[in-house]
Parts: sequence; structure tokens; C-alpha cells
Amino acid sequence: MNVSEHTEPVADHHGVPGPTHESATPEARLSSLETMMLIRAYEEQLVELQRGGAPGTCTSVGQEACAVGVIGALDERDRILTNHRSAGHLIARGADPGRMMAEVLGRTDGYCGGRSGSLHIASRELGVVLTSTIVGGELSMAPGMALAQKMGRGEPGGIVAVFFGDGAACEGIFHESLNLAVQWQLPLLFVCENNQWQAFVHRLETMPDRAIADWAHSHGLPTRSVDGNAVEEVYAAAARAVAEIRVTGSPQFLELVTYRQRGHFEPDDQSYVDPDELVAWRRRDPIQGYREHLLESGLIDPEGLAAMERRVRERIEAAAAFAQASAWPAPDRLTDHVYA
Amino acid sequence: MNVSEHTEPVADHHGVPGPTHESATPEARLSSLETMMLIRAYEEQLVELQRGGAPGTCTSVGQEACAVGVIGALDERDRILTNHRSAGHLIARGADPGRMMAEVLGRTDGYCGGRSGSLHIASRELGVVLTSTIVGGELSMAPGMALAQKMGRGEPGGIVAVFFGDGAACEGIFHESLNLAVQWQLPLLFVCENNQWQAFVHRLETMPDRAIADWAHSHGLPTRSVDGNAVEEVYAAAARAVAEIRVTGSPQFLELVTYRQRGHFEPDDQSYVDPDELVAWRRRDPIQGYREHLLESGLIDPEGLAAMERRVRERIEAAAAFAQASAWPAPDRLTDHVYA
Amino acid sequence: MTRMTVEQAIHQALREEMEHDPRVILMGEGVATKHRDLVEDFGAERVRNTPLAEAIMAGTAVGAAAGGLRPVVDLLFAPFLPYSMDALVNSAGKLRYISGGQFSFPMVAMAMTGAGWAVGAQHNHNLEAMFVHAPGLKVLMPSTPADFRGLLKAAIRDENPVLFFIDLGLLHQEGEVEARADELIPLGQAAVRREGTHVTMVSYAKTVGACLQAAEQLEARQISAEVIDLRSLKPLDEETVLASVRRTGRLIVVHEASGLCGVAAEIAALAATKAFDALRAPVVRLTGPDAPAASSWVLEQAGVPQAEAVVAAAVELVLGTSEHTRAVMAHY
Amino acid sequence: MTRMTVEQAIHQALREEMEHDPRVILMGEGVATKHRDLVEDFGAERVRNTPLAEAIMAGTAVGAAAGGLRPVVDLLFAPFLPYSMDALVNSAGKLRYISGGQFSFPMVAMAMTGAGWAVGAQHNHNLEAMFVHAPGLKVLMPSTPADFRGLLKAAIRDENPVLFFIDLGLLHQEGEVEARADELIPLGQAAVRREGTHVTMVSYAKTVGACLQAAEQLEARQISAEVIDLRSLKPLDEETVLASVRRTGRLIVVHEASGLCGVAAEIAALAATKAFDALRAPVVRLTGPDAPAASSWVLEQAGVPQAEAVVAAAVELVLGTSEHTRAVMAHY
Ligand SMILES: Cc1ncc(C[n+]2csc(CCOP(=O)(O)OP(=O)(O)O)c2C)c(N)n1
Ligand SMILES: Cc1ncc(C[n+]2csc(CCOP(=O)(O)OP(=O)(O)O)c2C)c(N)n1
Ligand SMILES: [Mg+2]
Ligand SMILES: [Mg+2]
Repeated sequence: MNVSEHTEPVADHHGVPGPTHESATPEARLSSLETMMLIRAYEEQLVELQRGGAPGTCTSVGQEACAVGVIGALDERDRILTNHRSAGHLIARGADPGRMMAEVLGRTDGYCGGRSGSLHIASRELGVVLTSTIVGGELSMAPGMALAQKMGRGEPGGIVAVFFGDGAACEGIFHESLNLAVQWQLPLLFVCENNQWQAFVHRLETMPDRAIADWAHSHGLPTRSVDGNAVEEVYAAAARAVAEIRVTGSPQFLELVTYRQRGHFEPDDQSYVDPDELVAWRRRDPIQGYREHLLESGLIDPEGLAAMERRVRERIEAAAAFAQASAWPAPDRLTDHVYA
Repeated sequence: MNVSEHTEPVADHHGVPGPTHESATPEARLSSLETMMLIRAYEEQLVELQRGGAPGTCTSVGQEACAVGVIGALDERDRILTNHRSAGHLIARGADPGRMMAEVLGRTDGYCGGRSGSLHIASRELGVVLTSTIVGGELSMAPGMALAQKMGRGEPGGIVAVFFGDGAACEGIFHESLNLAVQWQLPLLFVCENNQWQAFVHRLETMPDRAIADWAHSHGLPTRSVDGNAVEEVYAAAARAVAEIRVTGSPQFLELVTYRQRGHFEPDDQSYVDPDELVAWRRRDPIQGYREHLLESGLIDPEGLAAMERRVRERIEAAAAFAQASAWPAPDRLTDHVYA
Repeated sequence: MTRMTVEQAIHQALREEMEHDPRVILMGEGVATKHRDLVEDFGAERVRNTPLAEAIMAGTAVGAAAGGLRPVVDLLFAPFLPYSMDALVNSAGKLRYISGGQFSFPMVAMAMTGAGWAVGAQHNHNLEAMFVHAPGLKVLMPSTPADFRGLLKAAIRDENPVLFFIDLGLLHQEGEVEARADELIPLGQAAVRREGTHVTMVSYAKTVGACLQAAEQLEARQISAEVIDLRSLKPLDEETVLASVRRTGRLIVVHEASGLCGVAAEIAALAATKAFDALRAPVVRLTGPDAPAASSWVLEQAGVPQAEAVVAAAVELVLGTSEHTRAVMAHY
Repeated sequence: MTRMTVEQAIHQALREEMEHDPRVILMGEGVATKHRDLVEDFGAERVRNTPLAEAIMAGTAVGAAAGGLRPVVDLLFAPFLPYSMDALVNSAGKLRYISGGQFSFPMVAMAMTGAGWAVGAQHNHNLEAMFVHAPGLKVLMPSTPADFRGLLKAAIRDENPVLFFIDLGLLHQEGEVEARADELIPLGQAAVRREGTHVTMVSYAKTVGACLQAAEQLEARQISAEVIDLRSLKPLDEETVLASVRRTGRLIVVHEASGLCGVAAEIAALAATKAFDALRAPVVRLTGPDAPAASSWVLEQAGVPQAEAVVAAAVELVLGTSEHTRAVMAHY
């Protein structure tokens, strides 16, 4: 596992959560677990729906700690840019799974009225803005959004967080974006979810092993690599970066080392995946690990966990029902929203 | 002045040539001087012609040592890609100043029959291939050309050298090109002529001071920064890199720290240039410095120098006469060469 | 003759051309994962996964082509082509000309596009017209398995850079394919899919099917429609189009791409400039709307011209105006 | 009224709009060097030199626009736009639609192009039609100082992403400009530069001049030509074009960009689809060749439609065919 040598390394706990950030209250930790479970359940529901003929999606199964940890460190003032694998970011930010599912199914109650589908869901009201499924699209827009924040067009003190994958780091725009953010001193947190895969290609076919942190570091911005499967580690690193960005106004970089447990886009038989690697990472599942940790530490008991699971299941069932009941858009509204 | 810390630093001689590479014979050194003078005279002639109404050009005044040093380290098997500031590379490779000038003037005897003009002169017979004035264009094509070499489509043992500026290093394609060359282990020498300027913007407005070497180094390929105004230092570094690439088949990176003494594109009053910086670098003029060095070391005497100057002047005068006498292309040949 | 899908036809063309010419290489994000049999048979040197970076993928194809290889680069989806645009438009398309003919760029860039996957405008954008407009490139967009195979093979053997667009909606469509490895389809020849006398329908890719369906339905009304499948958008087979229009006097152009400065505009302009005297009625364009593709299945489908609209347009052209046809056509 | 060049008109528009709205910012490689007075008056925060990286320049404009600023990004030369294409086409053009109207992208991307500098195809490529074809964008290409000023101001105030093309050959052209700061020219309105009855000439940018010259020469032959300057290529003022064609019955479309799927194809298609009954003669397209721009002055000029060819086409259209006009037109 990669940990950064560029700034103080954050301890590497291989799936066991690292030191708890002081500000994480018991409630916050329980809520983190429940949110991760909600994300997982939401995406498993999408897989189910896809089997029944709904459009496919890119799930973030295995990466829930990244979303929950980073989003948890942001507040309402902040704006988020994300990519095709965004369900976790949206749900962690408080998005309604029903409206998300409606969007995936192409219905009017979806966040984008069915025009987006699963790959570019954005919600202005939640501050999840400018979602692009063009790999690197989010990186190209992030400095501009951060510039607008800096120039007083957003909430005072707000920063921008941009989520992207290890594949996006291969696109030249990654470097252009980092360089501009550094030159212009923009309040921007780069969050790379290094999930080892770039669609059907393992990242070690596309870049040197330590490339992401090395590349980021070469741009001269504070860079941390942490275990992306340990939600409290992610939270701690993100909270610290966010706090520093608020003070300095300058960009920072966070690499979250994690793993894409399911295929690239449903359905995907993962026949091209090394089964040993997959098994090893499944053993380090972020939800399973955190659940055990909270059980062990006595923050929750098996009954509480069962209740949590029930709540999650009910929310997702309600969401699916809502989405499937939602109306299809009218074909004659096809060209609405092209121009302002 | 930047010298690399990433590989053994090459001593920094501020315009005084560094240690002579063993293989540089007296003839080779005299020839280096004469070629630099020829490049200078050629470009000064273009400035003259421009004043008389000919199209403008990007001169490489101040950067002659880069061209002569690197090209001198290549041989016939190798292929060269370059950019808008390419006169030095072409002349060092043995291009005919008359045909070059004819091209700048848009005449039939130009290397490209007048279709290129000054900015994209290529000469397949000289191995100066794929010149692009799109900043970064040469970087985008270089790995492919090197792949063709590697796969046996060029001369056996041949490598590719690609010349580009510090500005090109800001384009994302710079990183994409380096990463691909590293991943595919391509026989490719990256040569960045860091002349401090990117058209009308000083490079320190666009990147951290040490960015070029740091960025290159982060891609994990051997990287050297040397004084680009010291022809023998450039030659030594290039010769070593070329030799290593021939053995390993893998890419290397050379940063040549130099200065664009004239404007970006003729005419240019350089009103935006810090006069102190300009004066400081003019004092480190590569030709002046090398001329003095060769005089001091007794390799040439003032008479020999005068004869050299005369030869250069005569060649350039003949070139200008040739170019101006060359015919304009016939308008009805406008669409020749669009398709093969 | 063998029956195969478009996807299989593409694969077979790649395999045969790699067999035929050792200079042919295949590269792209995931091509080695997808075409594992080609890696096995031709080696990892010739079938290369690339980093996820379309600009350098395309640029590398350009450089490799100039260096003596014959690369095929799979850029996956057409909306990713903008990242490759500089290499394709400024390098591949121009450097032969700029160099006075010193270099050639025998390469193929492939990309999928079109409705059928319900994933929205960043995977579905029919932007082939942009490349038709760019000098120095050739552009293909076939509709049948046989054409996919024959044209891809010809494209790989062509000395020029070729954009090869794959209509996603056709991938699993089956058809008869000539099995001979030397069976090529020359670039620049349209195919007359159906002969007719009253109206000429010009289309390419998925909407050729809509035209053929429409033509069949029109038969019942005694309207005889000729259906031309352009296949090659550049070079464009002006002669086949013009000859047909001169015979029928009526022209409907149909495609999924949006209309403004699209291929239908070019075909309509062709008729208006070079077959004007033969035209008996206004030219009709049925195209996708001037809007990004929507994800939602119903909206996605609503953006693609369907047989019904083609029928309505043809009826109006041949028999005159009606309220009904106006209503259907207002949609487009 | 004040006399000024196109270059001055652009500068004045930028200055006035920065004055008018503190959200307007200007960015690009060298803009702070070039517009030093704007840096002094509005501060370095609002006038920003960028790194040499067109993709992030354009992307930053897109992000800034969505974030509440009104950026103007100078991308220098049109052939550099391919590097910006993803941000412009996939983000600025589509994300409003994709998001169901949640965002808007009030931004302007400027670029120069066209013959006049003799530096070849990587600085001179009239690719405006590619952006006309792309959904969600607006595209302007004015021809007079007053229009440059008035349209640039309106573009900056528009809620949508606007591509603003500057014909390099016009930069130093002078003209009268209305000095009132609130004088805008609405997007989507063509200008009738000269009224006429026998033939409609539709053009934009540099070649409007060729049409006006031609119209003047034609007067001597008793041919009355109407000259329409599109100015706004998207939205396109169909009504003005169609109304004129319906009156004259004859249409010549002239531009420097190459023809295939260009704006002239669109205008010709418009006439053939919506003014067919009024057309009395074939539509004529006079465009640049389907070739990259050559550097050599003589070839560069030969690639631009000139008044002589317009005259020849008009004479042929109005008076019938002649050997001479055929010879002149064969060129294009
Ligand atoms: C420019 C572009 N190229 C290719 C794709 C197809 N694609 C979608 S996601 C993906 C993999 C991206 O990898 P990464 O950035 O690591 O994100 P991950 O999917 O692993 O979350 C690819 C190749 C795309 N959407 N955009
Ligand atoms: C993609 C692109 N952007 C901008 C330009 C305009 N331009 C030509 S040269 C140049 C400066 C390039 O700087 P650098 O790479 O350092 O090379 P130098 O000119 O200093 O040799 C610029 C901005 C261009 N030709 N291509
Ligand atoms: Mg990944
Ligand atoms: Mg430079």
C-alpha cells in the first residue's frame, strides 16, 4: 500500500481504521457507517435493476469510505465536482436515493429530469456541481469553480473538492489542472480515488506504481496518500487538508488508495481481474472493517446494527419504488434546457 | 541556473563551456562554432527580410548551442521532431539555408513547396520529421515515431529526439507523452529548450521555478538539466543520453536552460521583457562565449575567425539570393498534397 | 458467405488485416483486454493497451503512421474524440499538406456513438460532420456487417488518416458477410440499398434502417423510394447521390447527428447546387435535434429520426402536404 | 460615432464590459501582457495570464462561468481550439442540458483565424462550423468594427457559452463605431449590408467584403445584389436569409472556410428546404478549398474566395452560363 512520503505519512492500517480524528463523535462514526451501508445498498439495488433491464452504472462498491470520509470533512459552503462513479459522493452529501434512482432510470423525478442518467448526476442545491463522465472533465472545470469561490462568487470561506480516479491522472488535464491551481493559489482539494482500475485496464499497465503521489508532488502542492478503505483515516486526512486550504487558500492533494470491487460498468463479469487481488481487497472491505471496529469498540451492538441494516434496506426499497413510479419525460420536451 | 539534482548534476559554467566531451575533436569544435554562427546569421537575415515585408518568424537567437549540441550527438539513423523555433535544428542537421529561406518566403524551392512557411519546416531526407507549430504537437507524435523505430520501421538502432519549449511543458500532452514513453520503454530523447519565455509570458508566471525537471523526474525517466548556452555541455549531456538510450531502448529527458534573446515572433519590440534579465543573458551569449573560449584555447585565431565569418556571410547571402529568385507556387496547385 | 454481427465483423477485419500486414498495430484503452485472442496471435507488441489519455493515443497513432506503421487506434466513444482532436485535425489532417507531401498518415481512428445505450451525451454524440469538415481526413460510418468489415479493411490499407465511426445501435445487428480475406469495399462509394423512382432517401448508419423500413411501408402506397447508404462520408460519392436525385427529383436526407452544418446539410447543398434543375420539391432534412443526446430511453429514442417520420416526409413530398405529415415532421 | 479598428473595437468592448460587470474576467496566454491597461484599471485578479494550456484555460472558463463569474478566454488562434474542444463541446455545450438546466455557462471563448498572416494551417483554420454543429454553443464571426464591439459585448452578457471568431484579415480594418456603452448588437440577427433584387449573397467575416465589392461591380452590369452578413452563425438568422432568397430567387453563399459541412452548406440547405419554391437557379457555394491553409502568400490568397469569383457566379446565375465565368469558378 502506498502512503505518502511527501508529507508526514499517515499510518497504514490495512483496513483497520487509523487513529480517530478528535472531532469524530460517536454519532458521527455511527452515521459514517450507516451512510456507507446506504451507498452500498443503493448500488446493489442498481445492479439488481440493471439485471432487470435498466441502464448500467459504474458502482463504487469498495470505495464507500472515500466518499464518506471526504464529504464528511466538507461543509455546506463547499462545492463538489465529481465523475462517473459518483453515487457515494452524492449520497454522502445527503442526496435522496429515490431521486438518484429515478435519474438512473431516466425519469422526470431524477435530479436532472432524466437527461443525465447515471453518469453525470449533479445537484446544485447540494453543492454537487459539474459532474462529468468525460474522464478528466471534472479536473478541467475545478480550478474555474475554485476561482469563482476565491473571487467571492460562492459562500464565504467555501472551498472546492474535486473527485476523480487514477485513470484521470493519466489525462494531461490532470497536470494542467494541478499546475493552474498551484499557480493561481486556488482553494481546491484534489481527491484521487486510486481504485487500481481504469475501466478494463489495471493501472499498473498505465503508470508507475507510485505515479499519482509522485506526479502530484512534482507540482509542489501538499500531497497525502492514505488508506482509502479506512473511513476515519480518510476523514482525518481530508479534514486536515480542508482546514489548511481554508486558511491558506491554496490547493492540496489527497490520494485515497482503494479498490474497485465490482466491474467497471454493470454488467461486467470481471473475467479480466486477477482473482487473488480481488479477494485480498475484498477482505479489506471498508464497510465490513468499520462495522467490526465499531462493534469491537462497543459503539454499536448487533441489535443496533440490525436496526441500521433495516433502516437502510427500507430507504432503498422506498427509493426503488419511488423511482419506478416516476413518470417518463415527455418526448416533446426533448430540447428543453439546451440554452439558458 | 537550474541544474538537475535528479541525476548527477552537470557543473554550471554560466556561459563558459564545461568539460569537453572526449570525442569532440578540434574540427568538431570549430564546426560547432561555425554552425552556431550560420544559424545566427540565417535568422538575422530573416529578420532583415521581415523588415522588408516577408512573413515573420520565431528566431532561436540565443539558443544556438542547444541545437548544435544535441543534433551533434545524433546520427543519421535518428529522427528529429521539432516545433516552431526550429531553424537551428534544421541547420545543425545540415539543411540548406537557401531552401529554408525559400520556404519562409513561400516559394516553390522551399522544403515544403511553400505550404509550410517558417513554422513547420520538415525535411524527410534529413530526418527532421513532423514539425508542428501547435505547441505540444511534436510531443504528441514523438512516442509513435519512436515506437515505429523500436518496431523496426526505421534505421536499426535509430532513436528519436523531440525538441520543445518550456511552454510546451505546460500542455498536458507533455505528461501524456512522457508517461507513454516510460510505460512503453521507447527510444526517445526529450529535449526541452527552457528559454524562459512562452510567447509574451515569462515562464515563472506559468510554472514553479524548477518545474520542468521536477515534472520530468516524477515520470521516472533519467533527467538532466544543463546549461543550454554551453555547446559542449549540451553535447556531452546529449551524447551520454543518446548512448544510454541506444543501449536501454528507454527514454531520457534533457532540460537545456537558455534564453530567448529576441522577441517571440518577428517583429517584436520586447517591451514586456525585463531589460536586466535580457542584458544578463546576452552577456552569456552562447556564440560569443564559445568564440572566446576557442580563441583562448588557441583552436582558432582572429584570422581564422574572420574567414569563418566570411564563409557564413557568403552562404547566407547566397541563400537569400536563391530564395528570392525562387518561383512562387502556381495558384492552381493549391490543393496538391492534401491526400496521399 | 458467413453470418455475423457488426461487432464480429469489426473483429474479423482487424484480425485479417493484422495477418495481412505486419505493420498493422492496434492500440487503445482496453483493446488488449477486449481482443485477447489478437494479443495471443499477434503478440503484445502489436496489440497495446494504452494509458487513459486520448490525446497521446491519437498522437501516437499519427507518429507511428508517419514512421512506417499502420496503426488502428480505438478511441472508444466519439465524445472522447475532442481530446484527440489536435492530433487528428492539426497533425494527421494537415501535416502531409504542410510538409508538401513528404509524409503520409496511414491510420484508422475508431469510435462508437449513437443512441442505444441510454448513458447520455458524453457517450453519445454524432460528431462525424466535424471530421468531414476538416481537411485531409477520410470519414466512414457503415451500416451493415459486410460494410463494417470491408470498409475497415480498406481503411487500414488506405494511405490516409481515416475516422471510422461505429453506430452503437448496430453492434449486435447481424448480416451476411463475404468471407474472402481480400474482399475490400473501396472508400468513397455509396451503396444503393434499394432502388426506387419517386424519391431519393440518403442516409448512413442506423437511420439507413429507418429509411428501408419507410421505403417498404411506402410501397403499399405506391410510392417507390430509392435508399442510398453513404457509408463513406468523406470522400463523398456525389455521383451516386446526384444521379439518383436527377432521376427521382425528390430528396430526403436522414441522420441521427444534429442538423446544423451536418452531413444532411452537405447533401442538401449538393442537390441544390448540382441537381437543382432536376429537383421537383423542397429537399427534406430529418436529423437529430440541435441538442445533446439525453440519457432517458424515451428521450434518447425521440432524438433519432424514425421510419414514421421518413414515411410522412416522403408522402408529403410525393403526394403533397397534409396536416398529419406536418405534425409528425414538426418534431424534427 | 468614433472611428476605430477591429482590434480597438474588441479592446473597447472588453473594457466596457469589465467596467459594467465586476463578474467579467479576462484570461488567456498573454492577455495581461497585451491588455496592460486593463490590468491596471481592473486589477490582476480580473485579467490573468494563464499557463500555456488551452484545455485548462477553456475548462477554467467553464468552471468559473458555472461558479458565477463571466469569463472571457482568449485562445489566440482557432487551430488551438482542438485542445479546448472537450471543455467547450462536452462541458460548456452539454452540461446545462445534461444537468436538466441546473447550470448556465455565461462565457466567451475568442480565437483568431483566416488568411492574412502567411503562417500556414496551424494558425489559420476556419473551423467555426464545427462549433455551429455542436449543441449548446453560440457562434459569432463579425465583419465590421461596430459589430465586433456590439456583438462581443452582447456575447459577454449572454447566459450561454459563445465562440467569438476574429478574422485576422480584418484586425486593422477601420470603421465607425457607436460610442455609447450600452449599444449592444443582439445575437442571432444578420445584417443586410446592401439591398438588391436579383441575387442574394450570404457571407460573414472577411468575405463580406468580397461580396460588397462584387455587388458594386455588378451594378455596372445592371445586376442588383443583396449582401447579407450573417455575423451570428448560431443562432442563425434564418428569416433574413429566407426573406431575401424569396425575393431574389437566387443565392450565392461565400466564405473562407472549406465547404464540406460548412456554413455555406447549411445556408444552401436552408434555401433548398425552406425557400425552394422561390429559387430560380441553382444555389452557388464559393468557399475555401477542402485543404489546409497554405502559408505561401499566393496560395493563401488563392484559398480565399475573391470578388471576381463572386461577380462571375452572380453573372452566371442572373444572365446564364458563359465560358469565362465557368473558368473563373472552376477554381473554387
Ligand atoms: C475521456 C474519456 N475516456 C474514456 C472514458 C471511458 N471510461 C469511463 S470510466 C473509465 C475509467 C476511468 O478510470 P478512473 O479514472 O481510474 O476512474 P474509475 O472508473 O476507476 O473510478 C473509462 C476509460 C471516458 N468516460 N472518458
Ligand atoms: C497550442 C498552441 N498554443 C499557443 C500557440 C502560440 N504560441 C506559439 S509559440 C508559443 C510559445 C511557446 O513557448 P515554448 O514552448 O516555451 O517555446 P518557445 O517559443 O519559447 O521556443 C505560443 C504561445 C501555439 N502555437 N500552439
Ligand atoms: Mg480507477
Ligand atoms: Mg520557451
